[in-house]
Amino acid sequence: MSDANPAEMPERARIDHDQVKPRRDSRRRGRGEELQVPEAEFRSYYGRPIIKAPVWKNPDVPLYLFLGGLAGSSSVLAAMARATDRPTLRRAGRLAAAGGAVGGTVFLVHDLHRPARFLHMLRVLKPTSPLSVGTWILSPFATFAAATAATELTGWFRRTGDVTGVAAAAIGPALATYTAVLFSNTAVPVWHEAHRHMPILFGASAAAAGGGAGLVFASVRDNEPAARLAIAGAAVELAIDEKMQHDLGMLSDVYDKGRARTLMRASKTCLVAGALGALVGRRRRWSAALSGLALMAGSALTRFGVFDAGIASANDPAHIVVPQRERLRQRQETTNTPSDRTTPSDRAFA
Amino acid sequence: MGARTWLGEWPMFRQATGPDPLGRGAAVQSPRTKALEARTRDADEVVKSVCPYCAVGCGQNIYVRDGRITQVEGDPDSPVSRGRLCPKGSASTSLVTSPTRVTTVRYRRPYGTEWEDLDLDTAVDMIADRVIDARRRGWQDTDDEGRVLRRTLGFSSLGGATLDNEENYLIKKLFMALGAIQVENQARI
Amino acid sequence: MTNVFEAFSGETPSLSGLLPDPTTDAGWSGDHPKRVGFFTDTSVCIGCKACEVACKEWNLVPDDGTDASDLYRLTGMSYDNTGDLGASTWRHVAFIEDVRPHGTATTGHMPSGLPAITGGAPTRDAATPPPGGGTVDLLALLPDGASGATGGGIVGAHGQQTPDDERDVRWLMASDVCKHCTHAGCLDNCPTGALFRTEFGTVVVQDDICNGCGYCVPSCPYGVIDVRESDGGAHKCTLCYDRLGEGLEPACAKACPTNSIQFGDLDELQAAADARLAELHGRGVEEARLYGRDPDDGVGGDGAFFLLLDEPEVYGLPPDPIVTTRDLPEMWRNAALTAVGLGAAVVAAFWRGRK
Amino acid sequence: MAEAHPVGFQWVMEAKARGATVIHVDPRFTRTSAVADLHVPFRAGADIAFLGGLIHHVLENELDFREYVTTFTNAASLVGEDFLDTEDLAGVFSGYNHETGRYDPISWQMDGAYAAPAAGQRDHWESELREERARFTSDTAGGAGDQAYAPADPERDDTLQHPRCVYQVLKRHYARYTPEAVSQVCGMSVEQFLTVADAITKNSGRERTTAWVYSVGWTHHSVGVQYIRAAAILQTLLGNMGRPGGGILALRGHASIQGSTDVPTLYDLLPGYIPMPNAHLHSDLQSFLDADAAKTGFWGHMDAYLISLLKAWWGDAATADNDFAFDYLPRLTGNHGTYGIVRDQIDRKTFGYFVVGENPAIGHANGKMQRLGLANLEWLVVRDMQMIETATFWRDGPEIETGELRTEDIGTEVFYLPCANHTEKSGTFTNTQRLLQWRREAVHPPGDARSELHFYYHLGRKIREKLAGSTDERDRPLLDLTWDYPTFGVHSEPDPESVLAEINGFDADGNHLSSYTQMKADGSTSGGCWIYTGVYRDGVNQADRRKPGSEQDWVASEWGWAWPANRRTLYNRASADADGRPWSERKAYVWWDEEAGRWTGHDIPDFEAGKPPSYRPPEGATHEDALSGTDAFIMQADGKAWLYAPTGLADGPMPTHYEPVESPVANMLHAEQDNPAREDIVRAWNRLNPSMSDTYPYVFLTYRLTEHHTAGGMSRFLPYLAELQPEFFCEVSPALAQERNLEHLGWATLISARTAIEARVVVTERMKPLRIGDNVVHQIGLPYHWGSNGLSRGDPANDLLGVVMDPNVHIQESKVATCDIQPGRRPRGPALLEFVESYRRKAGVEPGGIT
Repeated sequence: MSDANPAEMPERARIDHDQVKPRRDSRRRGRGEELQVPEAEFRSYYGRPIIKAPVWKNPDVPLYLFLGGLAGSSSVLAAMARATDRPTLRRAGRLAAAGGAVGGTVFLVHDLHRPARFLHMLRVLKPTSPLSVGTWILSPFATFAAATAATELTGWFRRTGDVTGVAAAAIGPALATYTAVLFSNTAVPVWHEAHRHMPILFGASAAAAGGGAGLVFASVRDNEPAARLAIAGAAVELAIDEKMQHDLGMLSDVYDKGRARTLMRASKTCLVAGALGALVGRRRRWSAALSGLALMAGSALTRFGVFDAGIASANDPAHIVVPQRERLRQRQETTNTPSDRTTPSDRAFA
Repeated sequence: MGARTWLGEWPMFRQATGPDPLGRGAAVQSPRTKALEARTRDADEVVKSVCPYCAVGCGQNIYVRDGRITQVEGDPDSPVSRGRLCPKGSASTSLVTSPTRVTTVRYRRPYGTEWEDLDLDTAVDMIADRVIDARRRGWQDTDDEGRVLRRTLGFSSLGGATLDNEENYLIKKLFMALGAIQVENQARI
Repeated sequence: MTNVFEAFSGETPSLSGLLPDPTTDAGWSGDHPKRVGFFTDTSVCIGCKACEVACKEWNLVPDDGTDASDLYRLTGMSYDNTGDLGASTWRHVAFIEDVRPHGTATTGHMPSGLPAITGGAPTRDAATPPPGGGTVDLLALLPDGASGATGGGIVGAHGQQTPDDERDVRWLMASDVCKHCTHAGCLDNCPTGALFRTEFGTVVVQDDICNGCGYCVPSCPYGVIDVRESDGGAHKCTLCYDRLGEGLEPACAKACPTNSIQFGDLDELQAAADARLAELHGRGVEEARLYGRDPDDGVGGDGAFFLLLDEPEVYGLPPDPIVTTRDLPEMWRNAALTAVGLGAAVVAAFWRGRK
Repeated sequence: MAEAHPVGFQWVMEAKARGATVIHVDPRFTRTSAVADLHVPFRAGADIAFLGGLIHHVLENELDFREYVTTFTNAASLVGEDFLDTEDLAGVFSGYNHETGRYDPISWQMDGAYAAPAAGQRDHWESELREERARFTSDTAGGAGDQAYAPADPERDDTLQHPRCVYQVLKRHYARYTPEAVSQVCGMSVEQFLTVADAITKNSGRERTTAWVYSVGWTHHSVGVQYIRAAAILQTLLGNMGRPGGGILALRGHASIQGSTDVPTLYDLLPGYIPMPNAHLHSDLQSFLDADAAKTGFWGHMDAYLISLLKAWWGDAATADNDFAFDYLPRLTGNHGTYGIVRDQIDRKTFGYFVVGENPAIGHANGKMQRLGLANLEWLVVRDMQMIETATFWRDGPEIETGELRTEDIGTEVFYLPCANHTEKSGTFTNTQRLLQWRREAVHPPGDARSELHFYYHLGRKIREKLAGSTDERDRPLLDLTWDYPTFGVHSEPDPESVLAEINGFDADGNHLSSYTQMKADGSTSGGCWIYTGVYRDGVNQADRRKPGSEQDWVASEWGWAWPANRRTLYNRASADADGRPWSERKAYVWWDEEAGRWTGHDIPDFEAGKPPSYRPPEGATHEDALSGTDAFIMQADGKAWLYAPTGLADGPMPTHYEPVESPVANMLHAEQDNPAREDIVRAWNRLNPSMSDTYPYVFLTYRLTEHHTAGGMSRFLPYLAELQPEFFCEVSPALAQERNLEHLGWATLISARTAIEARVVVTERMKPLRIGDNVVHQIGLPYHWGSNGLSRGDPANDLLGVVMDPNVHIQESKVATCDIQPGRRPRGPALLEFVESYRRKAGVEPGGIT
C-alpha cells in the first residue's frame, strides 16, 4: 500500500455493498453478498469489481474439473491394472475414465452459451489457450476411453481395447492437470497467483478421485493401488492447499469466508476421513467403498471451493488493486525511479 | 466446395502452413468477417440533414437503403458541428426508427375511456369542422369600447420550436387569416 | 510471424513484453495497415455519453439498462447508470465526484498564469464569519454537524459539509473502452479463434465463430469483455472493424463532441498524448498521467489508452494489469510435470502391490 | 453549456485549449463546471446582484472600454430630470403605480427626447398618458418598437461627468452592489467574485474580448428580461458587443426555436419582429406605422416590410385602396401568452387546442394547470411521434390518480395525429446563431404520419373549401388568402421550397428578392419575413449551401444562410473603432477600406457597405440616413447601444435585483422584495409559497440533463437514452441530506403549494449549502424530463412550480422556487391532496383546488 490516504479519502476505502450495482445478468445476481473486502485500504470505482467474474456455469464447470481429474487418473489406473492383471480395478478404471470423459464433455458442452457450436473448438489448436489445448486433450482421450470402455463392457475387440486403454492412459494425466492452467491463465487473482500450486492441487485431487473410484468399484482384492493412490493424492492435496493459501497472502481471504470456506472445509474433512478409511478399511468392501466415496467427494468439493473462491476474488476490487499497487511499489523501489515515464508519483498533490 | 478448398479454409490448416502458427490473427479470420463492410457502404443515398434536438444545429448525414434509414451520424462538413453529435443526436437513428412510434391516428371521443381508430382524412375533416365551429363561437368583432378586433378566441395553438420555419409560417399565416390570435410556442416557455 | 516454440521459449515477445508489431505477429503480411487505436483524453471529457449511444447505434448493441424487474434504475454512482463495460456496453463513461481540501486540485481551477487578486479575502475556515459581517454560528445551524461526520450513510462518507468550507469538488469523467491490448488475454485464451487480431492491430470477436465458452471473460485484466445473456455470444468493442475497412473512424470517436476520444494511428496518438501530458504538467496539472500508453507494461501497451487525472483504480481500472499468458509457458511446464508426476504416482501405487 | 449543448461546447473547449479562461457561474456544479477553470456556485435568482456587482466593479474602477463606450453607447446622454431611481424610492423607479402594479415610464425619458415604449405588456399605459403620447409612440411588443424614436437627439455630456448622464446614473444605481453585498446576496465569496471580475475586465478591451453564454437559467425568472439587460450593459461597457469572441449568446434548446420566433408562432409578433396590431391604437395601417415604425434607423422601413408581408399573404386582394388588407389582421387587446390561454381553457373561454411537437403536461410550469386546461377543452389535437403525456392526460394524468378528475367526466375530444420526423420532410431550422439550415427529405413518413406543412396546408384547404362562397365579411381573409402551394407525391405534400420562396419574397416582376433593402412600401414587392429575405436569392436555396467547413475560413459564411443578409455577427461595425480601423489586429473582423471606399472584412458588414465612418447625417435625415458612420447599432433608432433603456421595458430602465417571488430570504439590496411589476395568476390551482416561509424552506431549481430532451418526448422513449438517466431524481447536498435524513438512492417527497412529487435522492457534494446573509440556504436540483409514459418514468418536476411571470415577455419563473423536502414516498390518491393542503394551511396559504 503505497498511496492510499485514508484520512483524505475515507469513502474510497470502504465498499458499500448497497452501492455495488448488481450485474444485470440475473444469472449472477446475488454474488454481491459474497463480495468481501479485506481490511486493507484502497481506492476503487464505487467498490465495483474491476475484472469480470467467470460466466461459467455452476455446477457444470467444477464438475467438469472433477470428472476430468477422475477420468485422467482412472485411465492410468486402468492401464496399470490391466498390466498387473487386476480385472476389477481395470474395469472400474476404464469405466470411470470413460464416464468421466463423456460426462465431462457433456458438462463442457452444456456450459457453452452456444452449445451447438461446440465443434468450433476444433477450428484451431491454440497453444496459448488452455481450453483449446484441453479440447485437443479431451477429444482423443474421450475417444480412446470410450472405446476402451466399450470393449470392456462388450467383451469385443479386447486387444484393441488394451491399446486404446494405453493411449488414453498416456493422455489421462494431462487431462487431469491442464484444467489447472485453464483456471490459472485468467485474471482472477486467486487463481492466477496460485498458478504454481494449482497443477499440483488439481493433479493430487485427480489422484484422490481416481483412487477413490477404484476403492468404490474394485474388489478388495484389487484395490490396494487405488487406496495408495487415493491416500497419496489426498495427502498432497491437503498439503498443497495449505501452502497455496499461505502463499496467496491477503488473497486467501476468499477461502476463509462464504461458501468457498464451507466447501474447502468439507473437502478437507472428506479427504481426511476418506484417506484414513482407505488406510484402515480398504479390505472391507463397504468401508473401502465409503472411503472411496469420501475421497471422490473431497476431490469434487475442492473443485467447487476453488471455483467459488475465484468468483469471490474476481468480484473483489481489492484483489486487483492492492496486489497491483504493491507490485508497482516494489517495481519503483527496485528501479528507484519516480515510476514510469508517464505516470507521476501518485497523489503528489496531496 | 472441394476438399482442398475446405482444407484451405480450415484455420488449423492455415495455422500449420501460414504465418500465424499461434492462430491469433490471419489464420482464424472467418469468411464472414473477411467480407464484413460498413452498412453505410451500400446506402442508396446519403441525405444531408440537421439534428432535431437542440438549437446548435449540428449537421447530420442520413444513410438510406431501400427506403429505410440505416444510419444517422454527424456530417463532418458542417462548420457548426464538425461531424460530432451529442448523445441525443447520436440516438437519432433510434428516434426515427423507434418501434414505439405511433404511426396511425388515435381518437378519443368525449368522455371515452379508450383510444379508437380513425381514418386520417376523416380526422382532418372533423378537425376542420371543429375549427370552423370554435372560430365562430369565439369570434369577437369589437371590444367593449367598440374598437375593431376581428378575431376569435375559440381555439389556440401551442408548438413550433421543433417545426420547420416553413411550417411555422403556414401556421401563423393560416391562424391570422382565421383571425385566431392565440398562437404560442416553446419560445415563451 | 513467429513460431510456437520461439513464442513459448520466450525468444520472441509473442506472449508478453515489448512487441512493436502485434499485427505481423498475428500473421498479417508486412504491408498491413498501421496499428490504430484510441487515445481518450479524460481531461476534456464532459461526460455527455455520446460515445455510448453512438456505439450502440452503429453496432446495434442492445440497451443495457433494465434490471430484474425490467425497469431502468439509477445506480447512484453519480451520473453513471450503465455501471461498467460489458457485452452490451462497449463504451462506458465513468463519473467520479471527488472532494479535496481547497487548493490541492489543479484541475478545474484558474490557471496559475492568471494574475492573483490583489487584496482578495484571505482563506476562511468555517468558524470565521464571512466578509460582510455574517454573524450566524453556522455549526449551530447544521444539526449534528461536527459529530455527524460518519453518520447517515453516504452523507457521512463525504464528511462534514458547510457553506463556508473551502473544499474543491472535482467531477472526473472518463470514457472507458476495450484496450485492444498488445498482448490480449481474451484473444490468447479464446479456444475457437473467434477472437482474433485484425490487420489493424485491433482485437475483435467474430460473432459467427464464438460459441460462448466464456473463457475470454475472466481472461481480461480490465473486465471488458462479457457474454450477452440474450444471444450467448461474447461481445466487446470492435473498434468499429467494419468502419475501419471503409476508412471511417469508429462511431464513438466520430461523435465525441470535445474530441476526448481520439482515433488514429497508434504511434501518432502516443505522440499526441505525450505532448498533451507535457502541456498539462506545464500548466501545473500534476495529477495528469497516461494509462496504458507504455509498450513495456504488463500487456505490452494498450491500443486504447488514456490520460487520467487520478489513479486508475479510481476510474475502475486496474493499476498494473498483466496478461496472464506471460506466465503460460511456466504454467504449461508445471502442468506437464505434474501430469508426469501423476502418471508416475499411479505407477508407483502398483509397486510391489499384493494381489 | 456542456450539459445541454455538448456539441456547441466543443468551441469552448477549443478556446480553452488556446488559453481562454472558462468560468461557470451556476447554482449547480454541472458537466460544464467540471471542465471550467472556475466554477462559482451561487444562489439561484441572484444573477442581477451578481451582474450588477460586476457593473459596479467596472464603473467604480473605471475599467470600461472608454473609447468604445463613448463611440457606440448612450452613456453620454442625459436622463430627464423627472427620473427617480430605486435609490430614491426604496426599491422602485419613478412612475410606479402601487394600485395597478405597473410602471408609467414617462419619467424615464431622456432629456429632450421621446422614445417609444416597446417590448412588454400591452395596455401598459395609463389612458391619459396614452393620449398624451400617442403622437409619438405606440405600445407594442416584441423587438420592433424598441427603436421607435422621435427625431430629437437627447442632451449629451461627452465627459460623462454630468450627474444626469447615463454613465453617472448607472454608477449611482449600482453603487450598493459592492463585492461584499454580492457575496451576501449570492452566497459566493468576495474572493470568488473578484476573481471573476478580474478575469472579465482583464479579458476585455482592444486586444481581448469576453463572451457571455446563457440559457433559460436567465430567462425563466420574474425579472428575466432584466437579467439579459444586465449582461448587455456589462458587455457594452466592456466593449464586447459586435466583436469576434464577444457578445451575449443565448443557447436555445430546440432545433428551430429561433426560427419560431423569427417566423413567430407567438401571439404578439408578426414575422420579422413586426408587432401585432393593437386594437387600442392601430385603427389603420398608417396609424400603426406612425405609432410604431421608427423614423430613423432600419426600422424606418417597417412600412415596406409589413406591406410586403401583407402582399405575401393576401396577394392581389391586398391593395393600396384597402390598406393592403391591414384590416384582415386580428387585433390584440392584452396578454394572450400561453399561460393566459391555459387559464382561459380552464375557464372554458376557449374550446380547441392544437399541440404540435410540444408536451405541456410535462414541460410547462404548473403541470396541474396545464392538464386542467386540457381537461376543460372541447377538442384537442396532438401531433407528435410518441404517445406523450399531453395526449393521455385523460387516462393516466396525476389528477386521475388523486381523484380530482375522472376519465368518464372529461369531455375533451382528443385527436392524436402522428407527425413526420426531421428525416421525413424538407425544410429549414434556424439554429441558435440565426443560421438557417435546410434539411432534405430522406424517406417518406410511415402510415398516417405527415409533416406539419402537409397538415396545416390541407387543413386550411378544407376549411377554405367548407367556407367557399361565404359572404360573411369575417371569412374574407381566409378566402382571399394565397393558399395554393404546389404539391407532390401520393400524399400531396406541399412543396416546402415554394413556401421558403414566398418567405423570401418577390419583386414586381416575380423575381426572387435578394435583400430586404429591395422591399418597397408601394405593394410592388412581397415577402413573408423580411429578415429572411435573401435566403432564396437568385432562386437558389441559400440555406442548403453546404460548402464544407474545412474549405472555408473560420466564419464559414458559405454554409447555410444567416439572417439578416447572411451576417454572422450582428452589429459588427463595432468591431472597428470610430475611424473604421480594427480595434486591434488580433480582433480584426470588419473594417473600413479607405481605398475601396467600402466596409469589408471576414464577415458581411452589418452596416451600409458604402457609408464612411466620417458620415454625419444632415439635418432632417430619416431612416438609415439619419445614422452616422459610427452608429453601429443600426436597428436602434439612434444607432446606439443603450446602457440605460428609457423605454421598452415594463419593469424599469435599469436592471435591479429583486428576489424570486418564492425566496427563502429577504431582499438585502432593496426594500422591495420582488419584482413590483411582475404578473400573477391568482387561482386555486396556482397558489404561491410565501417567501421566507419555514414551511417551504428550501430553494429548488429545474434543469435539463445531457441525456434527455425537454419534456422527454424525444428521449424517454428511446432505450439508449432512457438507460443513461433512468429515473427522476433530486440532487441534494450532504448537509441537506443530513438535515432532512435523506438517504442516497432513497425516496424523497418534495412539497410546494401546488402539489407534492417524489424523486430518488442523489446526495452529492456538487450541491453546496450557501450562506446568504444570516441564513444558510439549501438548494435542490430537479431535472424536469419525466412523466408517466415512456421507458424511463417519474414524477414531473414542473408540477411543483407555480406560474408567476416576467412582465415584459410573460415567461414564467421556473428556474427558482421554494419547497420542502421529506424522506420517503409521497402519499397516493386523495391523500396526496390532503397532504399538500396541510402544508398550505401551515404556511397560511389559501386552499387549493381545480377551479
